Amino acid sequence: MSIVEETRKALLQLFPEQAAAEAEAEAAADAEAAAGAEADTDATAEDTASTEEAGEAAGGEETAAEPAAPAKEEEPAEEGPRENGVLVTDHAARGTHLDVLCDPEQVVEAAGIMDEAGFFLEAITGVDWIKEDRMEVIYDYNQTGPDPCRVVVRTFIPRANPEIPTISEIHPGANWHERETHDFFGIKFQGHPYLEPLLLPEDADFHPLLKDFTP
Amino acid sequence: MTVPIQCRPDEVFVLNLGPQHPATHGVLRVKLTMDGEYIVKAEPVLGYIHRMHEKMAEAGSFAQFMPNTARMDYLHALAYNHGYVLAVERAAGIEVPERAEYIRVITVELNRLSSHLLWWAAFLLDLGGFTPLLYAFDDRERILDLLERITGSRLTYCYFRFGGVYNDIDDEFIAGTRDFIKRLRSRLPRMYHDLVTHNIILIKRLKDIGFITPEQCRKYGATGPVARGSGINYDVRKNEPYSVYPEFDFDVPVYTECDSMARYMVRMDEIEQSLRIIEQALDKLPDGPVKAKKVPKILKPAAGDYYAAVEAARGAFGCRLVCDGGKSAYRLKLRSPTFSNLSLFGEVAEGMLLADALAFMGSLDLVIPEIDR
Amino acid sequence: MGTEKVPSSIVHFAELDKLLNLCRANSLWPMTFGLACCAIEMMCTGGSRFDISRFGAEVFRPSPRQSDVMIVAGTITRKMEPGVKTLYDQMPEPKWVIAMGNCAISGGPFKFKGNYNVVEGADQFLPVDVYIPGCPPRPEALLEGIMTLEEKITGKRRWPRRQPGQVTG
Amino acid sequence: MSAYWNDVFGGAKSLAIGLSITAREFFKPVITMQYPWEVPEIPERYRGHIELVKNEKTGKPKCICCGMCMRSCPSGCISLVGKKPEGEKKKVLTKYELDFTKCSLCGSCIESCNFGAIRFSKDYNLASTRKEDYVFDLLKRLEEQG
Repeated sequence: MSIVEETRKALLQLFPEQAAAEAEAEAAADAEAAAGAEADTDATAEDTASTEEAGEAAGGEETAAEPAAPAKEEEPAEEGPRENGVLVTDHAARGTHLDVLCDPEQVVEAAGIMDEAGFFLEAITGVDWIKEDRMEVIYDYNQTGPDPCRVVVRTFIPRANPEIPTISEIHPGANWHERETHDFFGIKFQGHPYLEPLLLPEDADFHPLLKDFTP
Repeated sequence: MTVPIQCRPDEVFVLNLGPQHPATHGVLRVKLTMDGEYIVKAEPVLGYIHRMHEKMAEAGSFAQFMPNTARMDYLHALAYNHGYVLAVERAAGIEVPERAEYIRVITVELNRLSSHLLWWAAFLLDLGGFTPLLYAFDDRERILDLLERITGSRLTYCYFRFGGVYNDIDDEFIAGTRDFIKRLRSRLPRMYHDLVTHNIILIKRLKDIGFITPEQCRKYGATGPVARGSGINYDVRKNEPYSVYPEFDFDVPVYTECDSMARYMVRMDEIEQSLRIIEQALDKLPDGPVKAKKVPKILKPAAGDYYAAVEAARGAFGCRLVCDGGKSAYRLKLRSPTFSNLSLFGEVAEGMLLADALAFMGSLDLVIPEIDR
Repeated sequence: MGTEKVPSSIVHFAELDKLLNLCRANSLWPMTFGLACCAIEMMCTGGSRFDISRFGAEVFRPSPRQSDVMIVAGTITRKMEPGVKTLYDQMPEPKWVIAMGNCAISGGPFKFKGNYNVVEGADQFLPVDVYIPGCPPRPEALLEGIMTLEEKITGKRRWPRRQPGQVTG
Repeated sequence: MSAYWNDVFGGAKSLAIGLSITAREFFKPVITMQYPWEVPEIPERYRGHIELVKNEKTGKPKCICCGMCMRSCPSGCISLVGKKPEGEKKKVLTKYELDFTKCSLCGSCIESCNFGAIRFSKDYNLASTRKEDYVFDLLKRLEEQG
């Protein structure tokens, strides 16, 4: 099992509904495969691959396009609000392998899962979606194994009251990233040990990367 | 080497290192709580050269942000050019001609050499050796001459373009690069290693100083030579290949000693590997255009977010580009390697002697404008 | 802390002043004060190819108390501004300031509409004597700047003059 | 005790090697460029500030005042004015001002120009005591170049 698949399985702990749906679909597909093609035992590897794909399709998610597929094809956000869950993305087009959307409360759990899987935190980013009146917080995870696997965990918080639990206890490196994000967007990381301006002057009370910021 | 702190809490004092201090390589400030000569707590204070790059990305068009990328890590500017260009090309779906990719690799690796040479010079200056600076700058100037010939600037290159490079390389550049490779190859063992690497004073100052465990590297997200000096075999060029790096045969130097000497050795070995890459790239250099056809003047990538990472001289540099379908980036997050590398300084420096902590800081290879962005 | 006032003497010895200025102009000790990109070109100027010591200015001092000229090489941010000012105030009289690079002259490329953190030029709070434009300027430009400063101090130029962009001769 | 002597011998060896390298380098040719007497070799593509290019036939600048350079500049260094003289179809450049103190020498303006009307100059050694010297009137400069 590749690292992407392993990590996906681990992250599915966060989303019991998606996991259940997938397990169900997989079981159904397995049964079908068992009934259909008993003759050729060599093709099992291929079969499991196809069942996985079928499972994801049944889970209401899109699978990764072929690496050679045109770049701007799969963008589920276009069709409507995306539901929480794990999504396999095309690395050639997106630069990431797995894309997780979760509730703000779940980021700590997600960080724990990533930590156990041996990932490190690359960056934390905020995005100010002023039109939708919300903010996005993006966590980039990466690992140092021989095969690439980049995971992005994202969550949305209301713009009026941007609060999110800190993950700096799990990943100490997140301490500075969270301070920086607080500088730029005013996102309050609850439980952060020292949420003081990092890049801006000590007495700064403005958040320059907000879209409605004027100097 | 950690020494337990034995003094009473009221005997510690706060020492302010920087923002103007010769050892901090710029305007980094470190608030040190000291027990005599031993560091009890070290807290880096950043932001003295925060230049609003991320805000500027939102203000102008994609092409207008190009000069900024060279001014983050001015020592390895072309890698930052490359990272940004990769992210935008990924977003806009631009294919790059092969010759342009080769030219990118050649120039990026040359730039990496110049960056490592400058680090070498500045690091030894921190440790008290002035002569190496003069030797290293001699070689570095030759690289800058080559790059200036091609890109037109000596330091803050703005050479890459979406879908290619600004202009083609010429035969004189190729000949000059080959000469330079020969020269540096002969100078590396006889000058750099004999004079400095095997010098007993250097070994005594760096061995077992600044011990970073692999676990610490992972927890803080350290990459580049810092991680490779701690036994983590991670190099974006190998692990997540981009451009034409898979075409080349090169090794990733990894040392498991985890101390400052290991980081020093990683960088010295990387110089040799970069030379190898340049040599192979020059041999394989294909003919063809250096710019993709039909790159629109005004790019409007589809909404969504895109990530691209490159291996800069200091570690993995990543660009997270969030587009909303407009002419400029909706949000551009620049993941700079030394930001993460420096964040472990506080933990590692605890219990160190101040003089050793400065040697350790030098071995992290800090470029402050890249930390602050 | 303000700029210290040097009382002007009642009697001036013109020839002595000239001699003093000549000494000063040929031993300008700069302060090691690298802010950003231009600092690397400043290091190059101190390196073997350009060799700033031919002008008596190679003694980069880490302490402001020991230096005559402050080469502001790089972008000054709002957070750094008080620090730069303090350093300047600590320098003994007579003192000079060279603004090296576009950022130190006017904020350079960082002078844009949404600017919230960059001071638009060192001359906003320091008396700048010599401006060296470029992004970053070539080391020759810094040498030229030091010669210009010498000229300003002594009133005459000791070195041959090169026109901007003169490539032969 | 043996460690002590090892250090002493190691130190002596390092010293000897260092001195021999220094001695070897001592007899090599000097690499310092004597700047004010010698001028550097400025490469063809060197990026100084921009300047206007003359149309060899007419002796006038090639610029047609489209303003593309002005729009593509990331820092807004360029301001140009073109006027339409009476009875003529094309605009004539009357003022081309470059605020070099904001320029980052990225080359966007030159790339955006479809007429080859601007190029990089080779002014590598600018220094002055006045900041205003770097707001160039490029039209005047072109006239002075003759």
